[in-house]
Amino acid sequence: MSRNLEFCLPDVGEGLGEGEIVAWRVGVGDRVVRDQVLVEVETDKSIVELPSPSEGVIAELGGKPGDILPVGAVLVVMTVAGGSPGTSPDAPPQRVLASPATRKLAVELGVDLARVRGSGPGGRVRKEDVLTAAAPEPSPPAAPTFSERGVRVVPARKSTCGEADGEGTVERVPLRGVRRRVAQTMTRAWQQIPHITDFREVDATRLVAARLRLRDRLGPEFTYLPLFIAAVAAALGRHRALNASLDAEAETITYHRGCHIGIAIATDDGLIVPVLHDADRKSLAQIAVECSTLTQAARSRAVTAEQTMGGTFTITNFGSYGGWLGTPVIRPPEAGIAGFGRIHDAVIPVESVPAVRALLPMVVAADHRLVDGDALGRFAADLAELLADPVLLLA
Amino acid sequence: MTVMTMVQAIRATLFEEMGRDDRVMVLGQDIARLGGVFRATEGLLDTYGPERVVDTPLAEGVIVGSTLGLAVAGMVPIAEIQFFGFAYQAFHQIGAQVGRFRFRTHGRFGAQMTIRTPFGGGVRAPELHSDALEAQFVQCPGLKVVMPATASDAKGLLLEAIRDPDPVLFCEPLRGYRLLKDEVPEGDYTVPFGQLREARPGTDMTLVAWSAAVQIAEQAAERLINDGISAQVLDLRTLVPLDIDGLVRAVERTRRCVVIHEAPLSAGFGAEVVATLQEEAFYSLEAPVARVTAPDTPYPLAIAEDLYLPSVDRVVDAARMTVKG
Amino acid sequence: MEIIQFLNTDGTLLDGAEVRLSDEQALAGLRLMMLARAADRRAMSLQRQGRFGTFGPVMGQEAAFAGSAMALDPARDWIVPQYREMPALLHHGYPLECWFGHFKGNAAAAEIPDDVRMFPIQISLAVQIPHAVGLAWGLRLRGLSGIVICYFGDGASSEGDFHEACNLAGIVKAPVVLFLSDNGWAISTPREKQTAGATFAERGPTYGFPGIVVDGNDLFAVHAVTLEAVERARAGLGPTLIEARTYRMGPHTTADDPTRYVDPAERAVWEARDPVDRVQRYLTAKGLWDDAAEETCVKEIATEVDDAVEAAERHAPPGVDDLFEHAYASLSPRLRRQRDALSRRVPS
Amino acid sequence: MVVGEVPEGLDLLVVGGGPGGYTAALRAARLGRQVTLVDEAGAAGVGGVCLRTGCIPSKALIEMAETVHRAMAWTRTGPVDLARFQGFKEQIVRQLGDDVRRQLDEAGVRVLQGRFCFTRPGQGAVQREDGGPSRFVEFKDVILATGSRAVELDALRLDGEQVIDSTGALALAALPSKLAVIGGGCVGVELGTAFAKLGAHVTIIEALDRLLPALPATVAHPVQRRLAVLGVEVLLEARVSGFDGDRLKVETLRGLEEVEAALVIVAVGRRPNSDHLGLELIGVRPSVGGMLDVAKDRRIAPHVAAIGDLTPGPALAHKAMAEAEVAADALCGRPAAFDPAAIPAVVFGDPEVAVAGLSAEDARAIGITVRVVAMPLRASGRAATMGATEGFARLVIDTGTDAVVGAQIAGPHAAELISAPVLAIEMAASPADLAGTIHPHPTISELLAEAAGRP
Repeated sequence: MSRNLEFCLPDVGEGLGEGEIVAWRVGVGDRVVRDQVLVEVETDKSIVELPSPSEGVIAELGGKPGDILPVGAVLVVMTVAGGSPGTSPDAPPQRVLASPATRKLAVELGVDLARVRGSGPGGRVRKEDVLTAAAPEPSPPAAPTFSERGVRVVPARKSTCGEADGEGTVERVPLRGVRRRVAQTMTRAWQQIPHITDFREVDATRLVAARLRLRDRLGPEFTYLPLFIAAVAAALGRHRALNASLDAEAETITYHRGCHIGIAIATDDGLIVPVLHDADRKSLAQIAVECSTLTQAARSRAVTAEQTMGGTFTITNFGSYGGWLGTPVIRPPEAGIAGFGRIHDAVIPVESVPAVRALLPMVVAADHRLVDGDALGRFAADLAELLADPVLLLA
Repeated sequence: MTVMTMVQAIRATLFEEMGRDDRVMVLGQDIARLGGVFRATEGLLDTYGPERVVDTPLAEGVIVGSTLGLAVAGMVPIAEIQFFGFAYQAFHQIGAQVGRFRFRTHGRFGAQMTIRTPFGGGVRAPELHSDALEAQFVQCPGLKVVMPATASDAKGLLLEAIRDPDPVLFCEPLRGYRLLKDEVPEGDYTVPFGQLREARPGTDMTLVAWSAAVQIAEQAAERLINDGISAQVLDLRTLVPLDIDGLVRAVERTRRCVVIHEAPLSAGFGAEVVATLQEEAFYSLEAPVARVTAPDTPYPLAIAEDLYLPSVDRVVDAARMTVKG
Repeated sequence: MEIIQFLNTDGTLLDGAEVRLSDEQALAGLRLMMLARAADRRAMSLQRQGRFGTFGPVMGQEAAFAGSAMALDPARDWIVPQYREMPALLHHGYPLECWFGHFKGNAAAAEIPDDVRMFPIQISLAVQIPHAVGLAWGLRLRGLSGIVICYFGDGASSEGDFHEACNLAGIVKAPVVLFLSDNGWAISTPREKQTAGATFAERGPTYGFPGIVVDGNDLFAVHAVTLEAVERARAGLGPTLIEARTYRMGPHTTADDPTRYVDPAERAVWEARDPVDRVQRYLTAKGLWDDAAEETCVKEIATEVDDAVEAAERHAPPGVDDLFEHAYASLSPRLRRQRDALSRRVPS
Repeated sequence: MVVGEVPEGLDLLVVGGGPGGYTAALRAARLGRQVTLVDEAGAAGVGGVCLRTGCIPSKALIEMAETVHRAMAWTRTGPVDLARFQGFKEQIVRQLGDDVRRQLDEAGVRVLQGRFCFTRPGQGAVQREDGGPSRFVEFKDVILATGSRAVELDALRLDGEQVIDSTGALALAALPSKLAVIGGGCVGVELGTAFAKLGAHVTIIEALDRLLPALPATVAHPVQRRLAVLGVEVLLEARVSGFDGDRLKVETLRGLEEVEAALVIVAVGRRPNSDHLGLELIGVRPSVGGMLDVAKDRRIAPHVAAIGDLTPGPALAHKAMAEAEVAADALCGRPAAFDPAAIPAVVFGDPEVAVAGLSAEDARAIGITVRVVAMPLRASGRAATMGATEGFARLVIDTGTDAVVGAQIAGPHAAELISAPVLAIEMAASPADLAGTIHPHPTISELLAEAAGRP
């Protein structure tokens, strides 16, 4: 006797409502064993592989790659306990039916054609089938974060956006995943938030010295970022208007007690902003350790949902890619964002005498609905002072 | 700027300088009619004639010894020792005579002369061709020891050497003669002695090398990126005079250092670099300065030289140890 | 191979002797030899008092060096010496006080004057022969008419550099006179143990140039033979190897004890061939020399030697700067640092 | 250089100037690499066996023989002037060679003369023909395309006069009255047919039990029948044991036979030129036959690719050229794989035959259920006008997927016609696709559509 088992899309993140089918790892008729990966699903936070709950044969797939399914929707129907007709394991390997151009594309994208279900007549694999099946890189999973739910987090696939290979053709891909999320958030921010921005350059000579000293103590990986976070957290403590959020519809302002600093991190798939919680209550050493963990997790797309939530203010570091200054966009519902450029030597007057000093370019943007120009200026001045003389962080 | 191989750059430099100054002459074994066994002097005979481009008998001692006499007579001679390993046969002249001639005459005579020689191994040469003897000549006061690693430096340093009032031992990385290519400035281009070159910037550590080993260091630095290590590569360019300040400044910044050379470990010039760093930069060092060198054994027959010479792998290992402990 | 000799030990000329020195030149030659002998004795005495360093006396070989140097034109010709050729250097213009200065160990006192064409005294045997060949070759390349005489001994002829240099000299036809003074000894090694050949000069033709044997204690013969070689060189005919047969009457150096190996009988033979006596007899016979002349000469020479010693000793002793000043044309930062560090330790 | 291996720095080295080599060189140059091509014959060697002594000259001979043969059907003509033919052939070879040399020159490919061998990974020596000192090179990547050479028989050494190889056969200045061809493969059949058409008495001696053993038996049959019509004697399962200048001694199943022959052409197969490459110094060991095992992207070591006759598969120029593109792409860091569904093979015999993809036997052997549809050449009006009757067009169709998986054609211009089925196989076309494609009339190509339309 056999019965049908429906496997529904689980909630793979904290309160996430939907998931996008990235690629099927199985096709109808395939025999699968328990814990064999069935499908890759991308959420706003990451790409996860969903394993089979049981041994059986796939009877039906709940969607095509690129489809977005709500949590709870049927993902796979499988026939369990009793078997069903499937491909015999001894069947000779048969040539995949696909045109040379399609086969070449599969090689270029690293897709194993044998594992792609063709949508053409008689199962002929088309170019589109290969594009949707463009597989993730076969590297081992970073950490079994959701193991209790049978969910594994894997590194993200390479983006297939942009020019195909310089041969002149344009390739169109659907807006999905992190990129879609970034697009939505930034559109909202730029349309709704009236930005005001304060630019300044801070004499960072002491900051540079402090970092060198701290590096000796805390290890060679110690960067400026923990110092920026500590300084921002300290400044926010004195300027609560910047550590706030606005609900325009409800016409309420929320002032946050804790300083939860988002750190903008560029990944291959788009911007990810893990949050360092309670930055105002942590030591530099703690901040440094957490920073490093969060950064690495973001880069490998192993950030947990929880780690990206609850930010009250964001820091972005243009300096890490050599930039001087830029105009950062506030992440709603936060009230502000600070950006830091590359520290560089410059000749500036010091007590009317030209001197070579290290300069840190700094920018702070605020939501003008909550923060006025002078309030922003005072916050920026405080922040600049803390960075110019990091000893004050001890105060 | 023209892209040239090292041997082309050397040939062009000799050609240009002989055209500029008719006191300049070249002498050595097989350098005139054959154009040198590496063709570094090819074409000179046709243009400058047999008086200034001279095939000498096979005798390193008299090649160097007569060159000293030629210099005192007012010529600007450039002698070629066919392989550095044969310099042993001229050691008494280079070490005891040429270098100290100015000193011995209390400044009355200098010896404005250059001894060019291919340097280093890695080309499956027969026995005794490939010995890296540079440290032995560094111990000969009065002599300058110059070791270019790129074609453009070969030009700039060779021109400087020819014009230097003191004798210069000019060691050319043999393996790089046709391998190393880069843009060589045209015209009267000199590189001053005693100024090292940052062959590659880096922040986490410094690889110090000269001559052919610079390329090894650069390849190692490239590989170290995979370990997240940003390695600076310094090309010392001249061992005498040594750019102490440049060396010390660099290592004070990166705090870690590995020295690479083809010569055997003990009392190699790497020992001098290490000693200098511990004298001048001791309090900046985060780790012991490491050396990647040949072992204290004779240079082997051809096939074994890959085991003997410093390799990229060995440099990478040493660098990792230095950075990560 | 015949040995060229003009002057008998009794001061008479042999048949066919072609003396090319005038009477005045012969007198000057005699005075030069006597000066050298006096300076030698004085230097020996000073060395025994600890006021002089180790040096090699020329006693017995004066004619070889005086006669050959008198064939040169100091205004254009060069001497590349070994270390025993004091009369040649004095004749060429090197002041006696500088000679003393060198063996006193003070480089500043030994500095070769600008108008004296000579290489410094060479302690390493035979290494100067390649220098001399290169120098001669270079003079020709530069279009100058000067030639080079290179002095070395029977011992140096065993060095590789002798062979390498002769070989190159022959090939490039260098205007050089290779003057081998065979004084019988290399320290304690007798001539028979330096070569099994009958002469050294016979090697010349194997390199493509003439070799001549001359009585090294015969001022006139040495001078004539050298003059011919100089003329050959100046005419572009290339090198000549001259073997001057002479005898070292003193020790190898002041540190040597020749009684341990020299046979007194052999020495006595050579004493009879003394180069100075011979010329004195020749000039006496010509009526150009007598006891009075000798007395005057000896007095003059004594004063000259005293003055030279005094001048050599007057030179300030070297300081730390002297170690560095002429090591290179200009000092590198590293050498400046070494000099400064050393200066702080050694008060000037 | 007198001593030592002072290397010259190169970027990408291609060894061998044949179709595979020059295609790889051009492709890599187009991808921005500094390419150096080394060939034993230098610039003169560009084009390789194919252009200089193989495909192209033999096609010229076959074409000429066919023209003569057809003319003789209408009018008696005198003996053929082979010397004049040689001039014609040389002109073609020179012109085509010049064309490739110009392309290489324009692409900035430097061509060196010499025989390449590895001295260690990433380095090699280029030996001069005259025994002069080698040039040493160090390179980032290398593509090996040294091709293959004709196998010689122990019992019959080439003497260049009476015993020659195919190269010698194509250079003949006079036609012998009686000649023997040893080897009934593609080369033997082509040469035997051509010389027979020129009027020589030809005997083909093959060791196996049929002609063209590398091709499906279906296509061998019409060829064998036509050879009989042309008066060519074919000895199968026969081995040559000696030659006395007039007679070949041949061992057959019947016993020892003698074959009269003034000239013997040896065409018994080819062997990869993988010896003398110094492969052991880079840790690569060829298989027993000298073949090099390659990955899908043609690599045999991290920076070393091999293509063409050095590697498994048919020794065909077009295979080498297709592999060349893959190898160049792979060594230039692009994802690439050599993965054809069909490599066509053609024999310019009489009739001309061409095959691609799977034969029915091949397909069944690997468990694919197929049906075969065929049309005889006699059904073609165009073939009738050409006086050609011996031949057919066959398609092999996978019944499971309804896709064309193989084709065999015999008849005039079969080599040209095979491209349509090759495209169909590559595109996984169904027979309905072929049948529904309008073919011009009157042509032999119609047979393909008609065959495809059969149930």
